[in-house]
Amino acid sequence: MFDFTLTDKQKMFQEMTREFSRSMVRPIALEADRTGKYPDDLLITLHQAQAGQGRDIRDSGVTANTSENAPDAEEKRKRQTNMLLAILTEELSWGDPCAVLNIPGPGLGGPPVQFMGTPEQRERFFAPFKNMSKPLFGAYALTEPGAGSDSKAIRTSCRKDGDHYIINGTKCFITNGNKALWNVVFATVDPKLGRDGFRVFVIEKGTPGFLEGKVEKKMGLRASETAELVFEDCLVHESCLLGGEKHYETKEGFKGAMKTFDSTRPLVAAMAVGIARAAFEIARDWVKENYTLSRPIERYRTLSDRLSKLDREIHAARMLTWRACWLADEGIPNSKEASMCKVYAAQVAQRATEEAVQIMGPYGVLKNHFVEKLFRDQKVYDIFEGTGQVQRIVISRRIYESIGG
Amino acid sequence: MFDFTLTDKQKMFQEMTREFSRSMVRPIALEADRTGKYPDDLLITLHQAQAGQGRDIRDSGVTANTSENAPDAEEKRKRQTNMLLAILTEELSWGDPCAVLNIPGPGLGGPPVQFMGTPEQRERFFAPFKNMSKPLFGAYALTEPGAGSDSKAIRTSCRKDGDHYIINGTKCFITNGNKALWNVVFATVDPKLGRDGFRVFVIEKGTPGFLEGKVEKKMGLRASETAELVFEDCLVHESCLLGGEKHYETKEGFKGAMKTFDSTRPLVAAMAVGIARAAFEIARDWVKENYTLSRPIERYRTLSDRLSKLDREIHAARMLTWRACWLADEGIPNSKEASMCKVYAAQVAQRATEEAVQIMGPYGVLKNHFVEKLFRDQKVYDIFEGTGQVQRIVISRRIYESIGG
Amino acid sequence: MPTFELDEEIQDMQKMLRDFATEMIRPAYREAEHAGETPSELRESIKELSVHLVDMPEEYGGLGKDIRSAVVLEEELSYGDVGITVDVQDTSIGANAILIFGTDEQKTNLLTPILESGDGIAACFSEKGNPVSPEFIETTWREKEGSYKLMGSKTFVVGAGRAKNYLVLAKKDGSNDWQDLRLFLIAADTPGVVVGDRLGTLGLETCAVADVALMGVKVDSSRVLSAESSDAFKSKLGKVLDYARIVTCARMVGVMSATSDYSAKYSTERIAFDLPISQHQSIAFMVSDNATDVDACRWMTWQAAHEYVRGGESTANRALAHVVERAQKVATDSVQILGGHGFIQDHPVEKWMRDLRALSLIPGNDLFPEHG
Amino acid sequence: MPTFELDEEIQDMQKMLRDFATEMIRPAYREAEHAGETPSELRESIKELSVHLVDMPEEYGGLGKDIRSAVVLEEELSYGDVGITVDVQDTSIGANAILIFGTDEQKTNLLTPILESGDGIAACFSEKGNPVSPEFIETTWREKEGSYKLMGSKTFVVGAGRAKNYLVLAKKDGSNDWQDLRLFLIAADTPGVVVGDRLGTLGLETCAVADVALMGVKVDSSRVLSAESSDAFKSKLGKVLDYARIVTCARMVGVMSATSDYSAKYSTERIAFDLPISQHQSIAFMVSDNATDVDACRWMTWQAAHEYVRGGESTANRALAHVVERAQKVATDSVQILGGHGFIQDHPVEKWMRDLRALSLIPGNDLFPEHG
Repeated sequence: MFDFTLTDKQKMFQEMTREFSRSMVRPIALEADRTGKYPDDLLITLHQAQAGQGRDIRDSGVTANTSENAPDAEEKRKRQTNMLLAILTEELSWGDPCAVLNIPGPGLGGPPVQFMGTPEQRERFFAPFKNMSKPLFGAYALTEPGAGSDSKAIRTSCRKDGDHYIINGTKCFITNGNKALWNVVFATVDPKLGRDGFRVFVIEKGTPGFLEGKVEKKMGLRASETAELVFEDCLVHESCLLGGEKHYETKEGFKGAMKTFDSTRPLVAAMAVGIARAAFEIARDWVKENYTLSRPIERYRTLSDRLSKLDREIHAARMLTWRACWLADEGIPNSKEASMCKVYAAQVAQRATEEAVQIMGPYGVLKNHFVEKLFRDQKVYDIFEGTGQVQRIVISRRIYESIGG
Repeated sequence: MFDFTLTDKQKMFQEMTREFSRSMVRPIALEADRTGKYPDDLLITLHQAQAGQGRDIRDSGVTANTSENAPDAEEKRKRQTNMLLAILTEELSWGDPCAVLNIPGPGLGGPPVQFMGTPEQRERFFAPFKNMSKPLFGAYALTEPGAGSDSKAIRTSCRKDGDHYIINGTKCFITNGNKALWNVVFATVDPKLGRDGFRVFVIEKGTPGFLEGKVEKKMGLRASETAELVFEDCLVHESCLLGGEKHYETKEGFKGAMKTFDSTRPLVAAMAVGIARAAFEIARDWVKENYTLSRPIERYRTLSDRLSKLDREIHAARMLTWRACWLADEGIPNSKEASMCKVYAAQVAQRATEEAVQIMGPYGVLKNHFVEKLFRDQKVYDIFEGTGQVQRIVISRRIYESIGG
Repeated sequence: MPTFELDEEIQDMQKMLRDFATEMIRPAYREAEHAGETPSELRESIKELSVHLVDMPEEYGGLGKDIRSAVVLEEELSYGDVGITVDVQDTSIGANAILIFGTDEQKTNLLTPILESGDGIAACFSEKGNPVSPEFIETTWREKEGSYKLMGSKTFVVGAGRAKNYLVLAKKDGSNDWQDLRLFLIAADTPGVVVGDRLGTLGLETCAVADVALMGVKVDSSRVLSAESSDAFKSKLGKVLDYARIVTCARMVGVMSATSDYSAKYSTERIAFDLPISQHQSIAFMVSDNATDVDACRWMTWQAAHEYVRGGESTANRALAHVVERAQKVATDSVQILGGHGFIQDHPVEKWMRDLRALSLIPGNDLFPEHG
Repeated sequence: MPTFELDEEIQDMQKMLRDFATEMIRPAYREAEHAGETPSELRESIKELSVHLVDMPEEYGGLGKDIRSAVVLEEELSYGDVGITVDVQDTSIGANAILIFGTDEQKTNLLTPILESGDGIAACFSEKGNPVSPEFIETTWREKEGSYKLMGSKTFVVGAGRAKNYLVLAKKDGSNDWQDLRLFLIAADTPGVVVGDRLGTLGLETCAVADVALMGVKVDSSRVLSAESSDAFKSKLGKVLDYARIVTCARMVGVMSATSDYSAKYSTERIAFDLPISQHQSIAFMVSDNATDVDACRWMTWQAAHEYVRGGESTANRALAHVVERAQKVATDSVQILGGHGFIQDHPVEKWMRDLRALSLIPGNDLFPEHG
């Protein structure tokens, strides 16, 4: 019967991550926000801590999906990969959402390599991430200046020339795109073909014609790199076409890559839950400290009601997230639920940070308070990996499909 | 310079209506809701009170627009027709929104007759409303089962046969449609023509083939008749085609009729403001009476904050309404602002009644409390005379027109 | 290990109940509302489904599951109609109170026959919508030679005049001590039990709601429930109220789900501006948000049921506050999706909007859930 | 008679300012933000527009209008950029306080030169974001031989280190009596005025914000503002704070209007799913709701200005609370309309979202507007 008790092991990982987040991440977050840089040693520690916690996490996460001997379905179910990742992501994001985005590894680029790559490609592209001694990244480059939510509208072109492809176009809003060892880049043989024209390449840093674009100055998440990538007659060897040419002769090729989002949306939701919880806790403590002593006590009740409302919403967002993760772990299609938790948690993060800032008044808008940063960080959660609008399109489509409408 | 002080005369009308609403309307509202009937004598009193307050109101309102010697623009501006009507409508609706819908006269049918009718038609159809000794009504029948917000989709047909038209079709959700002396009925010569195919008739009660349809059982506004009208080979003399056939040779015919909505939307908004204010005041008084004595005082602050929020929103809705009315009185196009106040005030009425019911707890859902009725009455304000969705379409179109988008 | 899985048995019952709710309950909702009661045949059929027994111990005639099964099944019944559900599922809150407070003897003597007969127990806890706490209770008891006498009045009693039993919370005359609180299980026909005029309500009109006066009602000590200490009484009463709240949550989720599904379906059928309105984003997004809210509310309810069983910190209030708030939104948006048709009684959505608000009548379920 | 009409003269100024805001202020917003101050040339040009003089009496060098004109014009400046507006329009709140509290002599001697020079006055009323009320003020004064000595510290002073004057609220050492409150107009270079480190802020980064310590600052009695009674002080200070709130409302409306217009325009240019996103209802409806909120907030502001002039019951708090709340919504929805582009600094909407929240720094403008 339904039950939401964590196993001892899950609980232990949660507490370890919470402690790591509290003692290692949160203390450097404001500085990282200011400089735009995350300390290498912290990232390696984070990487090692993760590794140290054993195969359970590493083999179960986004990282895990990339390992060749991926656990079978029953094994995955038992391990509750997605559930555990959601729990850990929330904890880490509580310390600083940028920490999550800065976890070394193939990142969002991992799943397409795993799902679409040949064994040789998997080996080649994943190899550098084994036993990292400094933080290394992969990245996922789909979005373009003229194609955000509407990803089928990409214009980055590829054409075959001998044993190479020539790539031209611009990608934007690519997390870690500039510093990544390689980017998984989506290009099209003909924009008129929509997704059927897509080709997916792994393009390594330093490939001729792959130019570093600007790094965006953002409202928030300033310690996470968001880059523009420019391809000018970029010459990519055919061995970098994911899955090889054959892969694109059927329509399944692209779908594989898009599966990435179904598994990452709940983790984005978990990040948003972490942000919301962080904001809530800061505001709660602030109210406790300020309203029982020096300020009009009569407001305490109002503020505590407002805090209760946030608390409720945070729990609701977390339950939606867990639900989507549980479905994934069970191998049940969860595209609707993944969108539900993403759209909901993003809104909760928004309300929680708004309320926290407002509750703290002038203190909430000072740069030496962590809520100030959270307020700036949160808004993009309703935007990236599919805006709230796109999520609602997905959800309503699934609903209408199910009632034949 | 801008100024929101009522003139002495406006203030006097406001106070008189408020007193009437308080002493005559509110006390019978629950009974009227229960029986579905409004006392004739009250309506006549209302009619006479309005008449007794002199030409200023009568000649300035919807009624006034139907008089042949309508005041000229400068005169109308001075009289602030729409502003005054909004003020009075809010007051009356505070007592019971159904009272507003039951004001005897041509109602929403008036403006099309006024704007499109020939002098002879105006005389013929308005005559019965002069010196009423019992409540008489006109009505406006556009909506159909398959054509609500999308009014161009009406299917009620008309075809010429000699000096008569034969009408077939069904209208629904017609306020006072069943008891009206006549209905202004929209029909089409050909659905494919959209609005260009529209013909507008005044069809009198008792016309052969004009059958009384069912009277709807509604969630709220139960003391206001909402009727279905059925036309089965209904034989209407050509003298009942508003404006005569010539009128429809240009495309202006229909536009005239649609102007009705621009002038009525702010009044619908004013009704919603009246509902919201009524709910707010009841909840406010209830909190005052219950929270300083017998119940936990600590909640008083929370509740008073929630009440303040409602108060703010009610004022915002009223200012939007006044703005739309002021524009109308000044002869400045106000289609955007009319939609703005309608969509906004309806939402405020919804929130205010929800909050009032919730604040009063179990008491709020008892039928012997007026808020229970208000809660049922309010929802349709975001629906009739154009749903909130349709209003937003109007508003955004106007905005995009103004920026050339 | 966190799981959203249902026991197979409950899953089967859930499916069966969904069919029953759709085919048997839903068609009767308007008639029941207008009549002000559930048609007696339907009442019988629902009782036979034994949903009220599911979380009662087998030794007293129950099916031996816990509240987690109850919430799943109550949701399904309410998917059909919540007015009928509340009217017919009238034993659970009271039976659970007996289970929590009763001695073994009381459970055997009082609970068993009630579960067997399916007789209703109208809960009479709060007064005037106030928190359930001694300082707000004016109904008092006096003991005299082993029997008790009750004086006072309970407001907004759901099932008043219809249930065979009342479960009345009263305090000892003159004492505001929690330990002096008692629950009295009173047969409806006991002299001195006076049911007031039925109260008209915004929704839940299928249920009988009235005030119940207790004019010197005599109760035998065997029918009096107490606890060993103030803390014990408080915490047990908390459990009783939590149970009521969680079940109410489940019922509200059932209605939310019904109204969300109904309006989604309607949007695929209704044409405006040459398209099914489901093709307009403003409508499709309401449909999407409704479904999301229904899910979130269901998991919050499940989570509260889980904590109830686990005996962890209660999250029933949190769930209830959330569900009450979101239910309002889902209900009104469903009406909005139907437009003018949402406002008339040809469709159920207007009723669901009223029912959801009226559920605040349920004991421990007023606007201040944290106050019980 | 209710009217939304503007005097012709103000209407002309409004139009002129809209052009100025669009052509001169808007292009400088990001540079000013990064520099942390308004470019000095632009500052001069704005001062020359004399917006800060519009509602000051002619006898002291003003234009003789009232706050109704001020709100119209402040909105226009803020439509360009509110960081620059707050930075440059730094006399109004203080000047208005002198007008309200000052004797005729003080007005002539203190107000006239400030209006002539355009020197800023940084308002130092509240402390630690607390309500402006004697029990929450820790800055104290002592009188000695006709001169005053100030001790204490003011937090979050906007214009700290930049304004030529500070207007400091202090209470008499040891007294919580309203009548013993005084306002002190202190030249920035007076010994003992110590400006703390500049504070980083979420928005309004063009403005200098810091704490200001008053370490035994000596003030001549001619620069001390007082009132004849507690009630008088309270009501005059209320007027001063109301003025600040209403002007802040107008500025916020300017930003709301800017962000609403910007995102509406963007939506006509951005293509997604083969259509300008303005053709998607979800976007068009946000555009519509934004515009409606801007209007409602503007009229609430106007209404408060009207009551301020009329001397009726103050509605400044009501307006401010409403504007603060709606501004947040309009700002975030504008960012949402721009999607990823809304999150980066190539567009101004992310700044406007931050600025609107940071406006809570303005005196009398924290989250509890009713507390001043």
